[in-house]
Amino acid sequence: MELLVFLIFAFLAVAASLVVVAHKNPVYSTMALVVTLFAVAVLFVLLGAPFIGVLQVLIYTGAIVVLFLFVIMLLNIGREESQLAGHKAQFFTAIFGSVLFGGLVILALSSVRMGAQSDGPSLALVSLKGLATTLFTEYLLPFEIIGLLLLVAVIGATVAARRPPQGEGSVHPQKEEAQP
Amino acid sequence: MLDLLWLIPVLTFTGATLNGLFGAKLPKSVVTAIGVGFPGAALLVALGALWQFAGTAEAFSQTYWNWTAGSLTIPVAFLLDRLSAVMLFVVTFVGFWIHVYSVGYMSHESGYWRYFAYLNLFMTAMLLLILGDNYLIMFVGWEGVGLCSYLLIGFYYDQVFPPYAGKKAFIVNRIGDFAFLVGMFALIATFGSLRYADIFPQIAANPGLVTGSDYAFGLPLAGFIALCFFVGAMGKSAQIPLYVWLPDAMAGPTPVSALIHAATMVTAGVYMIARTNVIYQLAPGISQFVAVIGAATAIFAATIAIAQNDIKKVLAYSTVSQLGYMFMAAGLGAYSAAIFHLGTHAFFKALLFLGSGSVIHAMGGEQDMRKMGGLGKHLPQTSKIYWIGCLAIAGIPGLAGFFSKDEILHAAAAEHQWALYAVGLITALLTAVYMFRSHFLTFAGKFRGTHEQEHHLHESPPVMTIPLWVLAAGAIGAGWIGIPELLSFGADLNNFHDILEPIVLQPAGLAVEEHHMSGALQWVLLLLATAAGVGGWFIARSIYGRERGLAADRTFEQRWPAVHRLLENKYYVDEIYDRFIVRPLAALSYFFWKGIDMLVIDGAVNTGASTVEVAGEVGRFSTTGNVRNYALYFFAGVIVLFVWLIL
Amino acid sequence: MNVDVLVTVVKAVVVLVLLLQVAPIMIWVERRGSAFMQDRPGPNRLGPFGLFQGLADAVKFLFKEDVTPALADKPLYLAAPVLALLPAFTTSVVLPWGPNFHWGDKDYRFIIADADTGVLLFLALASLGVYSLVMAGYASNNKFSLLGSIRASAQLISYELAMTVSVLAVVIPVNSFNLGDVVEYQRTHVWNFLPQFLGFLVFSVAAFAETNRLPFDLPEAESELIAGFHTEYSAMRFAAFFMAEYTSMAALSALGVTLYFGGWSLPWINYEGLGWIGVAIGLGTLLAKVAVCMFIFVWVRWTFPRFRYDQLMRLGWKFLLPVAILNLIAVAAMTLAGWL
Amino acid sequence: MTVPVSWYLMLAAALFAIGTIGALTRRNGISIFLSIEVMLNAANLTLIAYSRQLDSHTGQVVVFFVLAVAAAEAAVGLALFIAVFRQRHTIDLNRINLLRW
Repeated sequence: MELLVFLIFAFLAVAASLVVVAHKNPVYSTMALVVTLFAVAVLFVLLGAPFIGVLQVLIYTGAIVVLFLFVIMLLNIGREESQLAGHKAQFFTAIFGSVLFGGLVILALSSVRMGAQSDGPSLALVSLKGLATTLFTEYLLPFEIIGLLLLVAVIGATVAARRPPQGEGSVHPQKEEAQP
Repeated sequence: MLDLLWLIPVLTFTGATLNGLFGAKLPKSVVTAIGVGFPGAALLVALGALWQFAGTAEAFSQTYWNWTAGSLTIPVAFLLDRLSAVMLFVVTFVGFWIHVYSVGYMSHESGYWRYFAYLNLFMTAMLLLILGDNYLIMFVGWEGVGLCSYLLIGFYYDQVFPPYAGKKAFIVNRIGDFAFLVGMFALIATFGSLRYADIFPQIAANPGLVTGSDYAFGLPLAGFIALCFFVGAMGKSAQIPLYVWLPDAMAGPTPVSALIHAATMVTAGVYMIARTNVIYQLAPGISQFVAVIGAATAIFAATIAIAQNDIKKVLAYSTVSQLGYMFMAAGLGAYSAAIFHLGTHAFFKALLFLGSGSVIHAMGGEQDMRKMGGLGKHLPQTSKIYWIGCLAIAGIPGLAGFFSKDEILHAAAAEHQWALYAVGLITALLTAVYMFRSHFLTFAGKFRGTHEQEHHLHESPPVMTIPLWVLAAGAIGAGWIGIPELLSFGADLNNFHDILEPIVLQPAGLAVEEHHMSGALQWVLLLLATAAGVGGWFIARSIYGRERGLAADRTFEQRWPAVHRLLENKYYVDEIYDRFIVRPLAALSYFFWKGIDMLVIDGAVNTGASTVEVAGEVGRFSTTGNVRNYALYFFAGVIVLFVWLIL
Repeated sequence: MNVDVLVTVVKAVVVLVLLLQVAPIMIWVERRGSAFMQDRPGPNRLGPFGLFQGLADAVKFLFKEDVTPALADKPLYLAAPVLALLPAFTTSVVLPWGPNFHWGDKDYRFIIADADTGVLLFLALASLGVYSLVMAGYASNNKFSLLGSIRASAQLISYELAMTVSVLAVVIPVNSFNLGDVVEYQRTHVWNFLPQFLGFLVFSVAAFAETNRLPFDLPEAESELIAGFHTEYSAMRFAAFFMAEYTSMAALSALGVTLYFGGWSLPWINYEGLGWIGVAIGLGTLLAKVAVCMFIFVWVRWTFPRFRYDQLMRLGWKFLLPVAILNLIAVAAMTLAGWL
Repeated sequence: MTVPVSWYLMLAAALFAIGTIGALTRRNGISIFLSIEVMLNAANLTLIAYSRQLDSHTGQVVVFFVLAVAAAEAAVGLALFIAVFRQRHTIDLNRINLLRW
């Protein structure tokens, strides 16, 4: 059963990620990314991390990738892609390197056979309470720092994406100024 | 008051700071009040401390702070013992009166506040030098006085020569300072301390510590240190061969010459050798060397002084000569005599300089004696005072110089160093000759200057004459604390002879040689010394007295032109140094500049730079500006790392 | 065959059958309701009170021509309506539909997927709903559709935040994400809308936005964008969007009822003692509560005008989200104090 | 039939390699971002797999952090793309080469 689910979603993940990488249209890439993320989320559940799996769907697909789509559509990025000198070299080097890298890892992993336990993930691992305890005791400081990071990112994003002040975007301040 | 020892240099330093920072903005009266008031207060504190010290006569030491660097700890501490007490008195007393004198002498100068700031700073440094509890504090003061000397020699920085003379003084002094430093390092390496109280008793108790095997240059440790310190003293105290800066130092204001280049700073070398007496006693060869150098300097400078026409130059060479006397005494082991002469010399040489200053002041800056003459009429007080100074330095009985010089000659005789004695005696004669020559040329005869100068002649104001009279009293009376045994008529009136007894430590195993001379011999020597002084006066009088003026000099010049030229040009020593040291050094520097620095070092740097530049020119094509390429490089690096990790 | 699997299949079939009835019924309710509010008859020809109007509409949709615009992005265009149905139906797997029942020798919960992450899973699946809107709008290759899509993506993300935070506040005193536990908690305590009224307000407002219902129907705003993201759709594909909207309304209503109004439970009734009758009463209770909610959806739609886009964004980010966070903090504090 | 953890790791490696190819070969800024997300996910999968293997929550906690960082990265990165697009009307990275020699 686990093997079947694994094989299905592993195949789905690889296929979808290939589409992400290969498709000329960024919208398709994004949709394929959603599939990849969903498949990987299922694998997370298989590996005894249902909470992370759900979070992956909730945060990644539910928010982050939507943001990508939003920007793609806002900027209306089409298929146009430039062809510049030197791209071929970059292209083949990248493919060669990546395949070499992935191949090396897979080769290295195929020689070791680890984690062939007959039973599934332990109850303690799956338990949400255990994860929460680890997160809020051992990793409390990183957790707080991540919160701070998100705040900074929000501010940074707001500043970066803001129009120059004289644009039409700033209706409200002008309105306030207009009042005597 | 003894507890307030620290206050003495702090007071003068406060004066220097106030004047140095705010003097330019302050009115002249306030600058005067600060510049003279603080040394005056320092003098009062010093007198109080000395009074209390005289009561106990115990060496007094005060530690304020410990400077620690690794295993070496140097206390910032002051020491008041008999040696530094004498120096303290001389420095604060003579120093204060020269400050007072300066108020009058410098009243028309533009850098008035600057002058007093420097002078107070000099006092601070000099006090550090003599009050220091160890060699490092002494060295700080030693360098400080060097700095102030440089600043004050170059006081008239808008003229050409003074800054040059200042540089010369500073650079020549550095040679000596280097040797001094090396000596201190040797001390640290051996004893791990620079405190007098740590080192000297140790050496005195166990002379083998320093007289053992060779330390460097075939010398045992004692010899090495003594040589190093003496080279240091050579620079500071203007001994052959490093005396050349002192005559040039006369470019500074005359009170500076009196204070720094006659009374105090230049005697620091003598003080140091007296301080280090234990080591010198254990290095008899070096001591002998010191004595010989001292004697050679004495007669050498005296011969030059005879042919000088600049009144300050005469006094400068006289100072060099007298310093030679002191070193001769120190080299002979007569440290008390050296310090005695140091003290009396401070008085009468300061007096002479200030007197000459009074003359120069009256002459409107003219220093050439050939343009003077007959000033006795116009400057009666100065003339008298200068006369007293001449008598004192010439060793006329009853005045300070007689007693101290006699001590030195006595010491030479007692050690059976008859050659040195003879040199000393001749020098005494020459001293009397050139001093009285200067007096006759200046004050006697007819005026040889311009009418304008003659019209302008005036006696100095009281602010200048009062210090002169105070110093004159010292020049007369200072000697009476050390009346020779012979003249004491049974009573021991030579209070100075044993003054350094606690300081002069007797190294263990070194036999005390008591040279006792017969009374008759002593009488003969005493008379000889007196005769030298009086004879010098007669010779000078017969040549330059009355209305004769410069006639004799011209005759001498015509008869022995070569000798005259030799003397007038100071044996061409400066030219020799220039030819054999300065110019080769300059040439070597030029070579290092052009050859080593510009060609080799700059070349290496430039080669490196241009290599980098070329590499950058080539390498910049890797920065395509395309982020994706950079990502690829990054990824390639990751792969390399990965392969390296798993293989 | 495993009994557990059989039970799960039965539960799933029951829920699916129920949910499939929502859209036709709601078509009738919406039309008759709006007519009633606007003082006009509405559809009244087919059957009593026009009750069969839904059936007629379904038949009409099935037989209409399915038009695909020539310049549409075909795969996405075709996939979007199907994708719209997916979250609407899958979210219901974590909802409790009734009290526990006894089958064989085991007790079962009336939840299809009795997962620890319950409510989170609901939210996660619901958040996928935005893709169908975006895909539909983008694939139609129509500027109104595209604008609708852009609006939808921004709106759904914004209100999802407020909704999630208000839902988390419910979870705190319950100490579990499982919605069955939420109901059990409300059976022993007071219903959640009383202590968490602020959270309930935020949730209900966000629910309107999440389902693109008036006053938040900016993605389809017919007076501005014709029909927004589904302008180009017709026939059964259009019906799929229709169905997805009503089904997700029902699912969200069920979630709201479960979170704030005791779910399938009523106070003072011992469902466990009543056996299968209890299960039926529970299910009926839940459906009744959901029906009330659905009527409120309709009622609001025909009562309030539409928000402007910037007002929508301001309300979501500057009012609802802070209030939700405030509610979260208050609930956390009360829980710590032991009041909940 | 259970799956050995190393299979998950191999899958992660494959996903990572695919993501890398995309990140290095695509020219559209957004596409590169998407590829990077794939790489991040591969890394996450590895972490979760090791969490399972070591029976420890640490891996999951780290993935939690990675999710947060990815959110921040997306927010800032997309904001930057919008800003760049305003200036140059393209986010084709081949045309954004101000760093060129």
